[in-house]
Amino acid sequence: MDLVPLKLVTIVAESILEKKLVEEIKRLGAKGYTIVPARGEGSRGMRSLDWEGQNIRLETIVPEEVALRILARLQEAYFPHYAVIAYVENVWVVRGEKYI
Amino acid sequence: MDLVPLKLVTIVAESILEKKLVEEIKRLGAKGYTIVPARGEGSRGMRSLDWEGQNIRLETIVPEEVALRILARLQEAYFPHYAVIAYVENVWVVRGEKYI
Amino acid sequence: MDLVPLKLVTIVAESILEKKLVEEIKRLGAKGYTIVPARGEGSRGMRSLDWEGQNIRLETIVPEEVALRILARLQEAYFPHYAVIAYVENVWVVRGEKYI
Amino acid sequence: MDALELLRLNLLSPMVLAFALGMAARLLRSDLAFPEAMYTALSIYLLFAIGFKGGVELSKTPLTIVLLPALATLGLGLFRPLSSYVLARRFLALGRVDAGALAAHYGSVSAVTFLAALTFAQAVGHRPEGFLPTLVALLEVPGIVVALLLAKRGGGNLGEAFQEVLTGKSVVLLVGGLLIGALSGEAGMERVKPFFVDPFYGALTLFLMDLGMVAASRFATLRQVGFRLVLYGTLLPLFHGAIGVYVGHLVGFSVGGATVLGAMAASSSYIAAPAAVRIALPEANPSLYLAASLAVTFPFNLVLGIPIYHALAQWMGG
Amino acid sequence: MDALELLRLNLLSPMVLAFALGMAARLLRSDLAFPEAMYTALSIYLLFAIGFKGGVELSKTPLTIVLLPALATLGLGLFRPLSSYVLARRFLALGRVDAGALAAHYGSVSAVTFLAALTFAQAVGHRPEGFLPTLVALLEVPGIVVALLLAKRGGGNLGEAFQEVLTGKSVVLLVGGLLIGALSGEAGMERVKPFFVDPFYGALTLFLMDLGMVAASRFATLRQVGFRLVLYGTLLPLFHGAIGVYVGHLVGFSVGGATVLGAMAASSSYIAAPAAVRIALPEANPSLYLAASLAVTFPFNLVLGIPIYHALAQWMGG
Amino acid sequence: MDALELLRLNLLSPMVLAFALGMAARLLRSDLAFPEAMYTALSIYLLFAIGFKGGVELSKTPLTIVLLPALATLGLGLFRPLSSYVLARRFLALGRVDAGALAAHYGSVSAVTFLAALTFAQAVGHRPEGFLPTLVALLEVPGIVVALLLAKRGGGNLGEAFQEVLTGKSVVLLVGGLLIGALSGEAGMERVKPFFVDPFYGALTLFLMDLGMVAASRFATLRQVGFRLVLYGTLLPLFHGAIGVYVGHLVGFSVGGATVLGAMAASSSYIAAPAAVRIALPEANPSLYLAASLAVTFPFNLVLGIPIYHALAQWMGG
Ligand SMILES: Nc1ncnc2c1ncn2[C@@H]1O[C@H](COP(=O)(O)O)[C@@H](O)[C@H]1O
Ligand SMILES: Nc1ncnc2c1ncn2[C@@H]1O[C@H](COP(=O)(O)O)[C@@H](O)[C@H]1O
Ligand SMILES: Nc1ncnc2c1ncn2[C@@H]1O[C@H](COP(=O)(O)O)[C@@H](O)[C@H]1O
Ligand code: NA
Ligand code: NA
Ligand code: NA
Repeated sequence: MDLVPLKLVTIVAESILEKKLVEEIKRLGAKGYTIVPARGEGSRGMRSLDWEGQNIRLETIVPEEVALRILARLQEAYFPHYAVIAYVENVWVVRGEKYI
Repeated sequence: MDLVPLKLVTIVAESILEKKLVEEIKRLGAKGYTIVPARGEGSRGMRSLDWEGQNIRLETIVPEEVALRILARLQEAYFPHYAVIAYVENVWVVRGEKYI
Repeated sequence: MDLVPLKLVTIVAESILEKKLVEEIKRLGAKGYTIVPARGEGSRGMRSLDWEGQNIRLETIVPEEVALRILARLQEAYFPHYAVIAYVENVWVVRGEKYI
Repeated sequence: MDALELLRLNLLSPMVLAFALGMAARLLRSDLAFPEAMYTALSIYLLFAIGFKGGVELSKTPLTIVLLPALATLGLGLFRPLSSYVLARRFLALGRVDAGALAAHYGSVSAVTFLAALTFAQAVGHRPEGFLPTLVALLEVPGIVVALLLAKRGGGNLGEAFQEVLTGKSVVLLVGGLLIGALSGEAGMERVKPFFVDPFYGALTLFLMDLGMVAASRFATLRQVGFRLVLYGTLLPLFHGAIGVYVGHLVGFSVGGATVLGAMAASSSYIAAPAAVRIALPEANPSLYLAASLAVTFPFNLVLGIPIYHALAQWMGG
Repeated sequence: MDALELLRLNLLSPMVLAFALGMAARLLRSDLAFPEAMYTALSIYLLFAIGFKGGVELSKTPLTIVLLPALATLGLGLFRPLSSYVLARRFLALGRVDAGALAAHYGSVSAVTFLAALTFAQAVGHRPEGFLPTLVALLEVPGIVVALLLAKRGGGNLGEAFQEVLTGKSVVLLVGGLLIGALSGEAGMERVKPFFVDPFYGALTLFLMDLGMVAASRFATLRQVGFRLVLYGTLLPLFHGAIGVYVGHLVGFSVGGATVLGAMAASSSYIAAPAAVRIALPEANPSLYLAASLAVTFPFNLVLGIPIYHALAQWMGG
Repeated sequence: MDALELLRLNLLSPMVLAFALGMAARLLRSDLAFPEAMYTALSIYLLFAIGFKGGVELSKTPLTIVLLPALATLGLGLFRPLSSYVLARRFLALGRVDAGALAAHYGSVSAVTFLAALTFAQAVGHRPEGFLPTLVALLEVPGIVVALLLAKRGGGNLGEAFQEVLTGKSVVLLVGGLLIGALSGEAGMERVKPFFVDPFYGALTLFLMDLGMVAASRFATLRQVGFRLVLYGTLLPLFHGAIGVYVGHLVGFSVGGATVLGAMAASSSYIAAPAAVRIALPEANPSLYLAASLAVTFPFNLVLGIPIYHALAQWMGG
């Protein structure tokens, strides 16, 4: 079986950012993504199901350099003003060449 | 504390496959699984909340050999025709012996 | 870019425990968490959308010692009576110092 | 109408049939499933609407008329968990915790059984007392509290469970609806009747379809748990139902009212009680109480119990 | 009323306009979106309500009156997938699997098209036969099965797909609703009419708004798939619609009934069929059948088809 | 009716009481919560139904009658963000961005406040002009745009925010509903009245219960933000409300119509504005504008403001 080592970038952010974030990560080289609705709490207080809208949890499997580009872009353009966290981890992907 | 190193297999697939995938992974040795509804985009275009149904994101914690069996089965029987991605990573599980 | 290595603790549990679990992890040092609703099956049978309520999948990014404290507390107070699983993995977090 | 005719009338109501359809769908392994949000929305609507209608009626009823039935209902609320507990200990030979968990369910009340009984009584031509929903609210809480006290004598975080029951959503919606109905009265009712009253039984029909699916998915557990639990889940309601009808008779209810009070007394909770028990008695086995309450007692009351309590009420009252 | 007037009446109905609004919202890239649960809840409500109303009507109709139309509908259910399959092979030059997938869609039926036709016929002043929803249920299943047989001659897990279709939620709700309506009859209807009948067309209006959004998001694929598919998706319904009207005429339907049967025959499924096809024919290209069924045939029938079938019915029947 | 009686009537309406119940539930830490999908479904229903009813009325109103009120409303839409901005800069000493964010909220309109005022006016016995929902749509957009212009003089992606507002779901549903109502007229209304009109106030009652929960969860922030914001959130509506009533009087509205226009002018947005502001002015502090709009101004208008605007309208008009 061909398992390709890649990076999984996870971003938790205000759901209002969904459209923008998807455009950004595609522009930076992501070939796909998966989103689930989420709620949570962080330094900016509870983000519940109420009103301000909830969070989204966005995952994208990408090569390392794309991962770094995405994280850098987030840090620069989103962290200052929006409720966002982002982290990266190592995964091994079936047919991983599709995502490179 | 007993933390057992195991494999976490994550599968993102069309939700119509849920019943089949659950049967497959159990047959191949998984003792449990967790599913969350998801949406996403990949090589086969946007899979939104609309119509064709959404995606599911299925996670199962298994020993390495079960993980490999699951991934092989997916690659053989599901990747050709359905919108599916799958990857594996390392986790440390509390009371991990339950899942072996 | 400053990527800080931290631990990602994931807990899947009956949704009825949400309030309690959030209090516990905060008390033990977590600075934030993200929750998504989930369903699943394990040693205690199917936990579907029906009735008993569903599961939640709670994630929290924490330093290693907090991770260990959380897992120990779960093992002691929750595993005996409730449907719970918990595992930990390594992640690299943007602006990770916020979560320490 | 004779007994068979009444049974037929009950069995062929859209609500009972929808329950059966839900069970059939699950047994046929259909992919039919209600979204979680739809189930929750329906239950919010139903609980609030029951409370609201009861409140409007209450605003038209002199307090003196309500007082005696209310006290009698409280009495039922204290007695029923005790009998449920004792029967669970003796007849099922359960430990203190599991017996307490069962008692919390059979000490509380099922709003849907109440509604089914009300519909039945009205369809037969009775006019049950309008303030009955007030009694549902009164019967919901004390039974759970008494049962938890029985189970936890001497230990545990009872306060938390108590607070959990009192601020639980079913109590908040029922009691809140009652208050809103009582305060806004007929003038308020006029505005919201086409939403909370007219479509009510249709919404209930859909809800019962979902309940049927849930009940059917409990049948499997039932086989493991055994035949004695089935007996417990049918004899206890008959016993409580008879007492309820009798109490209704004593406090001067009409035949319709006594039927409904009987069904309430015979019913077992499956919203408030499970949530409270899961928090307060985590060691109790959920399969036990969910299967008994949902897969035995609820369908039994829906199909056979209600006509029986009606027959009893007619026999005592007529 | 003349033809133009009728077309205007159809185009300016809230339902057709809501469909257009949904399309406009998507084309304007609005953030308007129905939650998944709301879409599912609406479809559960609509399917069950159609079945239920049909069942109540059925309980008032002698079996002998229903028998001939039912047989004729079954005949349509066997013929339509064949013609769809042949046309897909010849005119679109598709392989066996893709042709089978299309045939499953055009062999089954769209409940919403049925409803739109019913509304149209009633608005024009006709009184279509009350048991027509029974025929929807009869037309839903066989077409899919025949089409899958055509595609899989000789291989595959057809049984699974068959079971998938029969226990699929649209069949369970339609047939279940029919049975419940037939068993509980007028007495049952009286209780739930304010929920399942009166608000029905409003709920349908919202549902069509959502359908409009879904259809618009299929337009993009349409361009890739090509013009021949658009022809297929309009000519085939015209052909099937004419046959349906004619069959309706033969079995003695009123002008309204023949119009509705024509629209049913002209419609293509987008609930039951896609689910069954995705499981049974995973190699088939979903873009093809979803675009044809949802972005071509459905709006075509909604806007132009129904008035045309009505004109045909009037011409034959008047 | 005297002022106290009117206040009582308003306070004891099911809608205001449901809002209070929602707040109580949150303050008691009840587990009551509406699913996200239910909240969204209710808001889709309410916005579309308002627009639709307004559109049907519009189809019966000569354009000349609507023209003057429409222009006056546009005037309000341009004035209100300016006064809100200036007051936020001077009285609250806020920076340009935060002041602009507040101005976008107090420059737009709250559909629910509009509805509450309409209900109140009707309950008191007035017959407010039927085309008022048209004015809601006119008041919704310009205020937000002006406010964003004020905040961003010289920089930023204003176009994106503008497009965000115009294609935002509340505008699409309101304006879309208006168009559909205007095009399908009374004939269309007849079919969907039991869904979009009759149950409307009941649905609104449930929605307000949810709003009460959301507002209560904003109280905590309120304490941090301070007393001046509470003053801002009550005095500004009084000022805008008085102007709105006066403008209504000038354009020849009935007492009921002037009351409702006053309430509209006094209201602040909490659907369209927050979404637009979060995108266009991410540096603005959401706690500030959400607390002011939702936890101060909305309840103030609901409970005290509307009867006050009514008294004003009566005083001017009577
Ligand atoms: N330590 C954490 N672990 C997991 N999720 C977090 C953590 N901190 C914040 N989050 C998520 O990120 C969102 C925004 O966080 P913040 O910007 O810190 O308010 C929160 O609503 C949570 O969903
Ligand atoms: N690179 C990726 N990262 C995360 N999720 C992905 C990625 N590519 C595809 N997916 C998910 O897998 C589903 C099927 O992908 P595909 O088969 O490529 O269309 C998509 O709808 C996404 O939810
Ligand atoms: N091996 C597994 N992999 C992923 N999730 C699991 C696994 N086992 C259990 N779970 C999840 O944990 C919940 C409780 O498990 P249990 O206590 O074993 O019944 C289940 O409902 C699943 O959601
Ligand atoms: Na209950
Ligand atoms: Na279909
Ligand atoms: Na708004």
